[in-house]
Amino acid sequence: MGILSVLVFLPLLTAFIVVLVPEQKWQRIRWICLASTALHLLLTALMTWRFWAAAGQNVTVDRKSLLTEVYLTEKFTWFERFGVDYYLGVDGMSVAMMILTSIIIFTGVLASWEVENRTKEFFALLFVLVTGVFGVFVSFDLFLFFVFYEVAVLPMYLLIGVWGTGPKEYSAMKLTLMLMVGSALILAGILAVYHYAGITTFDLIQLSQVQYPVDMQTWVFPLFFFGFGVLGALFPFHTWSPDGHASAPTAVSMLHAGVLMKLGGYGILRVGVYLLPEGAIQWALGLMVLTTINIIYGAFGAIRQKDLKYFTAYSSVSHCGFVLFGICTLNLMGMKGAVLQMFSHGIMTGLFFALIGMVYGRTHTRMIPEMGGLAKVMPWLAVCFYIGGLASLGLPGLSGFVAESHVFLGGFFGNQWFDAGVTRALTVIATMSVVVTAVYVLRGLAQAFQGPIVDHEFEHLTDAKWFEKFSTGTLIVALFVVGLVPWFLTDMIETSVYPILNRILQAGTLVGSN
Amino acid sequence: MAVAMSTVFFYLLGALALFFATIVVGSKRIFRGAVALMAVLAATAGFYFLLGAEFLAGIQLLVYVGGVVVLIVFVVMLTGSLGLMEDTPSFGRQVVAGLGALNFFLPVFGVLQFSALPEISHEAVALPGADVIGELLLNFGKSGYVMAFELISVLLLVALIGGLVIARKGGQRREEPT
Amino acid sequence: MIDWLAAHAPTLKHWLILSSALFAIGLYGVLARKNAISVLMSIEIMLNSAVFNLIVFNRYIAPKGADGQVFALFVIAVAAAEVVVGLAIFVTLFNRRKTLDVTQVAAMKD
Amino acid sequence: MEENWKCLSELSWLIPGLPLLGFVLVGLGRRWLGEKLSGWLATLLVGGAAGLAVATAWTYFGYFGIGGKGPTVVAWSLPWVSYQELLKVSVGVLIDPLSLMLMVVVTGVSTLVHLYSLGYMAGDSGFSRYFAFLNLFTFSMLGLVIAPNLLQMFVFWELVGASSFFLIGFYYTKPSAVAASKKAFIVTRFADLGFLLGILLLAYYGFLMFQDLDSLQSGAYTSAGLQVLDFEYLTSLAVVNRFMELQGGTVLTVALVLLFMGAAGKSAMFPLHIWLPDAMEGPTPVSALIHAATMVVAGVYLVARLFPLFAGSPSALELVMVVGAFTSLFAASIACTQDDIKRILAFSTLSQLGYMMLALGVASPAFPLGFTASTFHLFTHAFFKALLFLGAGSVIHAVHSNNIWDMGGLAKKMPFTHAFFLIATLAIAGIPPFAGFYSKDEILLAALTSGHTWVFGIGLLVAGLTAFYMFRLYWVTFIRPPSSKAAEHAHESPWLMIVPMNVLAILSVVAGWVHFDDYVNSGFQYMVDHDSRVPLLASGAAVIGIGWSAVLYLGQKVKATAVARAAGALYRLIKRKFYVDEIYQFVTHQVIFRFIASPVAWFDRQVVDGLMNLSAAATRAMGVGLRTLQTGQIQTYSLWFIMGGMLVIFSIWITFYPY
Repeated sequence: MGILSVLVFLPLLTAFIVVLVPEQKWQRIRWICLASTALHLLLTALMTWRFWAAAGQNVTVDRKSLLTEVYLTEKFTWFERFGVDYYLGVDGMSVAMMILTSIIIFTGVLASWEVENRTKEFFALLFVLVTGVFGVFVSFDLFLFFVFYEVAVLPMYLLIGVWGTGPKEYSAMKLTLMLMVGSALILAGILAVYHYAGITTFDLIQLSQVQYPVDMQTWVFPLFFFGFGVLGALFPFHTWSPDGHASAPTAVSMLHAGVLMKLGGYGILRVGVYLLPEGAIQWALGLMVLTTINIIYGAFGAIRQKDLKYFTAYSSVSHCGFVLFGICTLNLMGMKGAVLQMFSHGIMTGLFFALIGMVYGRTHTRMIPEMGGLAKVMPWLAVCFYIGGLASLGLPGLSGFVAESHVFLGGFFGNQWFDAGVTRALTVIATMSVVVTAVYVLRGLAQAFQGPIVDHEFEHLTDAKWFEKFSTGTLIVALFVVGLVPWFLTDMIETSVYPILNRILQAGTLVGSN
Repeated sequence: MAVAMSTVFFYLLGALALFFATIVVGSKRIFRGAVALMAVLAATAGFYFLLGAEFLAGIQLLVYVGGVVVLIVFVVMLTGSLGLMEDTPSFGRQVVAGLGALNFFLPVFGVLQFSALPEISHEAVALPGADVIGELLLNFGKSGYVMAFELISVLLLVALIGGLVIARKGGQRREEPT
Repeated sequence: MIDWLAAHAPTLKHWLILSSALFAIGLYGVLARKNAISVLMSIEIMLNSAVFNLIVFNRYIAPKGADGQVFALFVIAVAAAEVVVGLAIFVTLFNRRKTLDVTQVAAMKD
Repeated sequence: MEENWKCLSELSWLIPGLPLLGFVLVGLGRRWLGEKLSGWLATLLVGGAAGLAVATAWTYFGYFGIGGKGPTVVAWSLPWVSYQELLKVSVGVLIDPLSLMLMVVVTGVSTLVHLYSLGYMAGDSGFSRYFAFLNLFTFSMLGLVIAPNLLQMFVFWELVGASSFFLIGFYYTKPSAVAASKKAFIVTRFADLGFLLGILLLAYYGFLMFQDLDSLQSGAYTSAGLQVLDFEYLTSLAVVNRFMELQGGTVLTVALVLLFMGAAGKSAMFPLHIWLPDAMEGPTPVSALIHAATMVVAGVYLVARLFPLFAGSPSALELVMVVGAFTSLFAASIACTQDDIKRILAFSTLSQLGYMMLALGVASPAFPLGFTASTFHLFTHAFFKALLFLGAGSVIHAVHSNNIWDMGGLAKKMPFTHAFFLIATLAIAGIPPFAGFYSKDEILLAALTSGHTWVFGIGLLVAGLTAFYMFRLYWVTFIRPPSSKAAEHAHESPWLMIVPMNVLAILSVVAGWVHFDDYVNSGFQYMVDHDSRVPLLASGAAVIGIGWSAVLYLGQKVKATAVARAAGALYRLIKRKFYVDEIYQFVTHQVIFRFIASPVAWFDRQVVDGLMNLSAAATRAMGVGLRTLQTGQIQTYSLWFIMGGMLVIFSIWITFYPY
């Protein structure tokens, strides 16, 4: 039982323990959960350290490698006949994502400190979800990957349907159905890869050694891209996201927007682009147009939103567009930026949803026009909101800028297969979103927090409590750390992006530049 | 002679069985149906005799006629359906059910008509009796059924207990959510 | 007369047709009847015809063995168990709903 | 000397570091420190930075000598982001005369503004918050000034924008302040888009040519560890030459125009100037710091910093010149009609910034005087404009109104303020021997000698207009009889506000006496023949302006209203600031929000989501249709079962029947 298995199954164990706690002692549950997530955070730190200890030595070797170097591996045969293994491992990208997940779930537990309705079931499901998310990030066996992927997606239905607000059943159903359609595409893709590889294994690394026929790559790559893209809020399959996020309870929104949506980008990069580089080269330019629409469209969509959650959800669509856009550039900076943006957006949007939950818990409204002047009564929350907002509009020093500048540079530099004029034009359009983001963030926040207090009932509201401060504080520290010392993440991510990049380059020489 | 007798009995019992079976499914009175069912089952026991499976015939009489039907009659009484006149099923229902039954019967009949079935002597043969059956049931070997036998006994036990649990009055813990 | 009868002794086909006819009648009952007990009795007829088949095959295909009879025994035992449980359910059902009309009981619909 | 220099250059990171420390300490510990202490702590830390900056400048010039173009030293650097090979960006401290000059100005003015604020903001509920933001701003501005590469500049450029956003919106319960801060941020953000795109262009082409150039220079760039975005690389002669060849210089021109868009946004050049007048909603010392001395000159600084590149593209320089000249005239004309004291100063700032841009625009490798003139004017302007704002703050503090027509007669009530304000007014009007005269003179000279006679003409006109509106302000505020109760009962501000003004007043006089060219120059060789007509014309224009304003505003009856009435529509046009704000309002709200954002939101809900829901509804309808089969009755199910089962069996039998 290696550290990765522990990390994956610790949440599941927590879920079991939570289920065993008697109903009346529900206050105990949150302490158990907090302890578990804190332990999880520590273990993740330990894991990161061990990863660096192992990976730090051959960073330079990795640059030319076609093969993703997997560390801390655990491999057991599961179904020998089909070549399914229980194969866990990490590379730089997954470590980054795991750190993100650990932080988000830790703060998420704090943010849902006051869930009183069926606490037990809530936390149990939440932790099952976390197991799924974690599993996806560490599995290097496609079958296992898919299993965890489903585990991550399904509890969402219950979490939103039971603990949500507003038209929760509708949102939950919509979300689940759309994600299921995505899963179906992914499954088809995985089976196609399995079939064409003909080596009876689901091992991702071994599968990556196979030269797939170009025709097959041409039709399988979109399966992966759109399948994962649904989860990554790809236009026009993003519509589940505003409704889903708006209806979900705080911790679920945090986890969903913060981590689960990242599975989309992660999957495209890890499975789609890595296994099918030629397909990626053929499709990426067209998809880049779609993702540019994503970015701009989400930003403009956010301007007109009145509900804070819809507002954040649309901004998420825009920001997740950067992830997909970065991937579509098919170069080092773009893909690195995509992963960075996943991390950055995860933290940022986690912060936003946590804050929205806290504000909603006080004002009992999420409508921006009904707020106003809240900075006077809840300075802490207002400051946090502003920091989050500034990160979201890409202020340097916070994480958003590092990621976005990577993506912009990546898009502008383009690659040798695509027409430079087109990629550049798309990048220019994408950069416009920076302004639009500033417009909607500032408008929204100014209306909600600045100006005179609109509703006199708000005058005696209280500021954040200790656990809320702790939760938001942690996220803000993370935002700053990524913004100020990004090399901590970029170096890690770079090691895992190089093999993908090298495979694309190799495939590119086979395809011939067009 | 014996062959001729079996022919006679076959048609006689067959007619009886079919007749009573139609009563079972067609009679308005449930009690009458139960009695007709007894007749059908008894006729079947007769068939077994004709086929030379005397042991099975005995079992049939014991378990079905003596057990199941009696049980049904009990339940009929328990539920106060003794004199109950069941509504005649609507014409549509009868037609649909008839079509369903015909849908089964006609293909099977056709298949049997057009299949070349093995022709085996019509001489009356005595099938292996209770001794062989008993040995088979308790045989641990490859051709034995001891496992299934055990499972069946467990099943019966479960059914017994389950029947008790379901039917007992105190079992109504929660109100029916109607 | 006797010869004629002997010449028309029931063959495997006849037995099978008889049993399937019984089965069809039982099926009609299952589909048509509304009273749960009647349905159960129809099911008994169907089961019975199935047992019947087993014996017929034992007699005509493998008269040396007793496997068909053993199977038949099993089916009878299972049928008995089924009747017990089914009837217990009917009793409970009757106690709750005061009816045994299966068309009134449609909890599976929603 | 060398040891001093070594030591100071190693400590140079402290110059921005101290204000950052102040921000962190005051920002996090303001409850704990208390108001007084946090204010003084912030002031002291910035003061320390100022001392350090002055000391560094002193030793720099002492060590490297004056007269020529001082060397560029990257005194300290730390790797920050590595995008890819050759695009590794580090955070560092670049020391050269230009950055030193601005460092001194920024820290100096910032310290004085801090001091002044201790008096001005006393009793405000957000006292420590104010100082935290002030420190943050100082830090960001210093980070911008010392940036050794374009990206660091952009980073701090944004931070400056953000911190000014907080400072303008300091009175966050006041809707107009909130709107102004939003406007300032969004307008500059829009301009920064150009900056960003310019960086992308320079990065891309700089990256492409790095290898070739490096081999030409026999590996000099690589061995120096230069990265593509470093100023040292971008402004090196080989790179500039290569850029000039690249596609006939189009790439360079486009990139520079984009960069200039960023510069114009921060420096509030037409048509991106609209945020600056509104930004006066912030506390007045903030205006003195941000909108006079520091942030707004960032655009000028950017162009000056990249001057070797700009020198490679005459059309880009031409744009700089035209925009600068137009803005200076445009803003000066508006300033003549405004009634709000701070807005007058704001438009005057716009006009002076246009002046600096104009000077940069007329500069070229052959006539580089404009470069020095521009930076010189930047230097002097910082002092007297800060002084003007602080003086205005002092007045507002006393009168509690921004409208100049509420004031009057303050010369007797507030003698110190009056004296300092007069000095600053004379300086900005360009009367010798005050600082403004020298720098303005140099700008006009540069325009004339480089052959841009019409620019010279505009410059002269603006000089006259400047003197006119500044003295209009002066007459109405200080000399005319008091026109309100508050003005009658006004009294002098506390010493904490007087002292900084005093310092600035001295600087406003003496700053012009420096022979600036010895310290800051573009490095291009040139000869200048001093034309004695220029100073005469310039001061003549100023005197005419002063005289005219005295005629119009000093009499018993204000004759200006008659003039205004006579001008009619033209006056209204100018008074309404040429309706630029209204146009923007129309474009943003009526066009962008109504015709893009709202339709997008509608489209998303109705069309995209509608399609999704339609497919869901179709599935659902199918489900409902199938649901009628689900009667919940076992008999129906068994019927289906039998039918299906028979179908299967029968088809199997048909298939496998051995005919």
